Amino acid sequence: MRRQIPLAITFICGVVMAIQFFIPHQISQEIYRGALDWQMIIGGFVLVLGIGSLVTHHTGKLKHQRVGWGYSLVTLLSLAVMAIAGLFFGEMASGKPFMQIFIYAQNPIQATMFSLLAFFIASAAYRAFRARSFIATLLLLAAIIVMVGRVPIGAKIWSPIRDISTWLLDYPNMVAKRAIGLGVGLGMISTALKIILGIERSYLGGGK
Amino acid sequence: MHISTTPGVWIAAFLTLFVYSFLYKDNPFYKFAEHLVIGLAGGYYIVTVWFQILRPKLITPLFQQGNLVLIFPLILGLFMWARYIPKYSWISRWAIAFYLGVGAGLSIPRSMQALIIRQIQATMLPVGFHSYQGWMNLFIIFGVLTSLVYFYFSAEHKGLLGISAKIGIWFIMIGFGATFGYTVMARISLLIGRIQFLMTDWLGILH
Amino acid sequence: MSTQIQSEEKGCLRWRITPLVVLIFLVAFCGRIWAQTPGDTLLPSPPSGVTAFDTPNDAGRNITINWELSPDDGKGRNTVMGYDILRSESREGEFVVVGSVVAGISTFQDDKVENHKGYCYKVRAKDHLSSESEVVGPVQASGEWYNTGRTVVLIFVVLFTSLVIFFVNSAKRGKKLYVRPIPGMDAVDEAVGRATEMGRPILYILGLSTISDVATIASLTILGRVAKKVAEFQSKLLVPCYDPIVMTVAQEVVKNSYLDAGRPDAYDEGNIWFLSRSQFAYAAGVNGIMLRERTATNFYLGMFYAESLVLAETGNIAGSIQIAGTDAVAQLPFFITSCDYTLIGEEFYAASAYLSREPKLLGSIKAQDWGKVGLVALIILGGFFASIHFDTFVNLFTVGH
Amino acid sequence: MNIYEKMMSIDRRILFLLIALSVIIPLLKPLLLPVNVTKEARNLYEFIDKLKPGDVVLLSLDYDPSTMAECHPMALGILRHCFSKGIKVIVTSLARPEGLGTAEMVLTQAVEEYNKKNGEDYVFLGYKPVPGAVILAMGEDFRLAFPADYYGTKLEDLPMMTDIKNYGDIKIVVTFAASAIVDLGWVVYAGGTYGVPIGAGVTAVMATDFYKYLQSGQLVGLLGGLKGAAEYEKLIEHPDMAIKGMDGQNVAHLLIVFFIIIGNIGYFLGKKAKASKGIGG
Repeated sequence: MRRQIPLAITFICGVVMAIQFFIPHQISQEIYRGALDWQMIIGGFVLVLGIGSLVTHHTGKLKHQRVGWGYSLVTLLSLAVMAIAGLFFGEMASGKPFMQIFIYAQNPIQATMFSLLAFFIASAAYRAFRARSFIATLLLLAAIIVMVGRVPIGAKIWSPIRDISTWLLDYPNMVAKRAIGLGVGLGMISTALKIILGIERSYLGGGK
Repeated sequence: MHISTTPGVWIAAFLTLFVYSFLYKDNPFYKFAEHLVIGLAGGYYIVTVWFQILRPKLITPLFQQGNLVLIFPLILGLFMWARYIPKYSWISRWAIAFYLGVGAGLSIPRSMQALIIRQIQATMLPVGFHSYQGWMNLFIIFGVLTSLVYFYFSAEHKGLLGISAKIGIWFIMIGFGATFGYTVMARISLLIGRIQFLMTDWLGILH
Repeated sequence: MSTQIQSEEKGCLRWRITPLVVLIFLVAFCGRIWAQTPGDTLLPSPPSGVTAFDTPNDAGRNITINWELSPDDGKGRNTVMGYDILRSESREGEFVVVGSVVAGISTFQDDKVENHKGYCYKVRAKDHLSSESEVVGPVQASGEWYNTGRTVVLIFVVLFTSLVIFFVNSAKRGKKLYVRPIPGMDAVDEAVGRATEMGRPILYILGLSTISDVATIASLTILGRVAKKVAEFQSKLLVPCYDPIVMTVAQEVVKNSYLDAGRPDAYDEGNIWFLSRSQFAYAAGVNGIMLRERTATNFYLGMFYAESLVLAETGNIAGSIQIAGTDAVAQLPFFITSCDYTLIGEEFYAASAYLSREPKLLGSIKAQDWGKVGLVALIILGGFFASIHFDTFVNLFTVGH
Repeated sequence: MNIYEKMMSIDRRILFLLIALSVIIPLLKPLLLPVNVTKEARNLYEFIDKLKPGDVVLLSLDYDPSTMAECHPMALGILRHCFSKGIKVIVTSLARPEGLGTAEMVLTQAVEEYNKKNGEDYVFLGYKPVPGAVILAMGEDFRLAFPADYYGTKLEDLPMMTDIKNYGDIKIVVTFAASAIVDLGWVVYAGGTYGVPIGAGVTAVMATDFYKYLQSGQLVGLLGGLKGAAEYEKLIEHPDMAIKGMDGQNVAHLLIVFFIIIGNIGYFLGKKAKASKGIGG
């Protein structure tokens, strides 16, 4: 009962959704949209589990006065403020508190975290691009050629570099992406089949 | 030089500097910004789920428009909450099984079409020995085949198999190097965007 | 001399012909203009060969109308500016314009029709006057139960499914299946061992996708095996999650692994918690964990986006051993440069089966390999046929909309 | 730790600082590093430069806040070029409703710089859904697609629009976009059906997809990403955000390559030194 029915549900839903792809009929479109909506609704309910876990994690830190409990207070307060501002004070309309907090606090931090990539791509390149082996040299040379080829000054230094970097992007890069994609496709389908056929059942977790 | 007077811009600027302080080392300013954004993102998650999913896709259609089919996802959603009751937490597996089954079922034909059929068709190219494109098509087919051999698991990579797998990894590494180099410009422009915010909107140096 | 005379004669012969030709041309040319100029009451000739049929391979409520261009469109008097498409419930009924197209286009899809109801159509060619084709129909729209354009996908899916079932069953019957050692796998065991020696926690990131993403499920199976080792070595496992459902499943998987390792008491659900559902808030949080908890080993297994390098580079700053595995081709270059070991695409999918050593899971890897052999054969065959310009073979693989 | 090991493990914070400086300095004091102008950018510039004062062009700002970083400098460059030559401009924004805000922002910035008057020097028609239908309708008559402009004034009451009926009365359409509206929308419908010349300013990622339209002549010219905007700023001799940004890109890229080279020199010399010490030792 605790394992057979979930396996049956996975099997039925899996087969139905796989077949749905081949049926253009109206009913099949409705099943497709319905399944996605149901997934979203379940995702909505599971929000409670997620936020619940976040809150218990940080209240735990507060209660035991573990190191850094002050920061947990920051998280809990900002969570409450943002949720209340959004749910009760003018929803997501622009100019309302929720959007103001988003534009002037949440978004700047996220955009700045994203911009850290400019620094990290430099330090990763400096550390990793060492001609230790032949393939490491290939990686290094291709990266340098394309990097220099994309900026105007590169063409000033050595004019054919632009064409070489375009060639590298059009051929070897496309070949690598396509071969890996084929492998991923086979791996993905075989894993999906294992789930639907119940061969892979670790997601059911422990217990009877 | 006219420094901004809107408090919001000052907050945004300080938070930006707090995050950049992480590059020097982990410090209280970064910890504050980190915990703040996790809290705000949590609140944002609650509000967006309510206004974009639960209300328009469940509450209104089910309770106001009487679309009774939606009782099933409602039940499956409640099954997920059963995790809080240890004795019945196994019932949550039903909802997970549904979510999983739909995902796995959807992915099979779509990845077969997009990742496999379209790609092998695009690799069936006319090979010619008297035109640049003819040679390039040969180069593409050769590259895809050798790279595929690199992912062959059923035999040791020795002999002919070993050589073609080695050539395959060459293609893959050149491809990765090219992608890396191509992305640098996009990442640098992210930094330019933030610096321009600090120098124009906040300090008003530029304009 | 004679050649010269001949050329002379030919010359004058040619000389006499040319004015004649010019004359004929002039008469024809004026005739055409003359025919057009006085108050052009001539109607554009109507389009012909009108056909209407239910649009195939769709959910119905759509009828396609084709016709041959009017002889005065693009050629002839070339006056036609466009076409109107008219519809009515019956052949004699009142016709209404449902759509119009510019000159040169000879097809139209009417998507404002009910299923299983008869409709008649006619097409009107128009310049400043207009003339209509004969009526065609009634025709009914309906939804089809099978999309013929996707047959090739069906064949591939059925073939590959039977391959997987065959190899899994033969593995169940105890047939020995050889799978070459994958370097990244023993790196997993070493990394866990290292963490226990140093007495520092292990960080496991399941990727930024939902449970319905197959990469997340493959990562969960690997988590199960890593958690079993962690339980045996009594080290600490941290799993900050991006998606609440993935979090609940991860808790189940890890609890089960501690059970299998015979140490159910050591399982602490607090170590598997929800961090954030937004990409860069999640990255900020994980960065903090890596630096403050001084994790010895970081696993990045699953679906990743641009934040991959933020995590991996911070892990590098913290001095941890890092093992990554993803099918996100765009992020592989960044994992390759900043992690100690990276499972590339299919290696990541093979990892869960490989680590389990369970025969039936190894069977699926064999099926994948046979699939690859098939694809290689198809590409070579396709290349050959394309080279001799026999395109029907390549077109076999075209998939309908 | 000898010199070679030092070269191989420079503290990342120094590298971070240099990357930051390589972006900040050009913004304060543009280095005006050489920007080589591509053929496709020059063609677009020359086409507009040959236009006479009073000619009318249609600029369609089909992007939104997410791709503003790349498209905004391009749109601003061409707006400045048109206004400086007294060319009249009709502006539309057909991608998404959110694009209206960014479109109006860049238009007002250029209008204030050249103090142009609404209705006489420029008209802002705004957004209408279903870009394909709107592009086709404007081929028949602008009023069919936009009876009134964005601010609600009827087209008849705008002096500039009196003798403008459709694409026949405008010299070129330039679209700024990050999506397929460039080829499926403008090139096919406006260019193909009505034969009006089309120019485009697209994000760097998309640029490669549109080269084929340059060869076939369906596109008069093309600007690609921040680099394209910098080229146009150079052509109109008005260095601004794009050129300063490109300076930063140039320096940052060269800095990264420089560090890679140092790391490798340290690696090779270090290996050689260790090898020779091994023999000597």
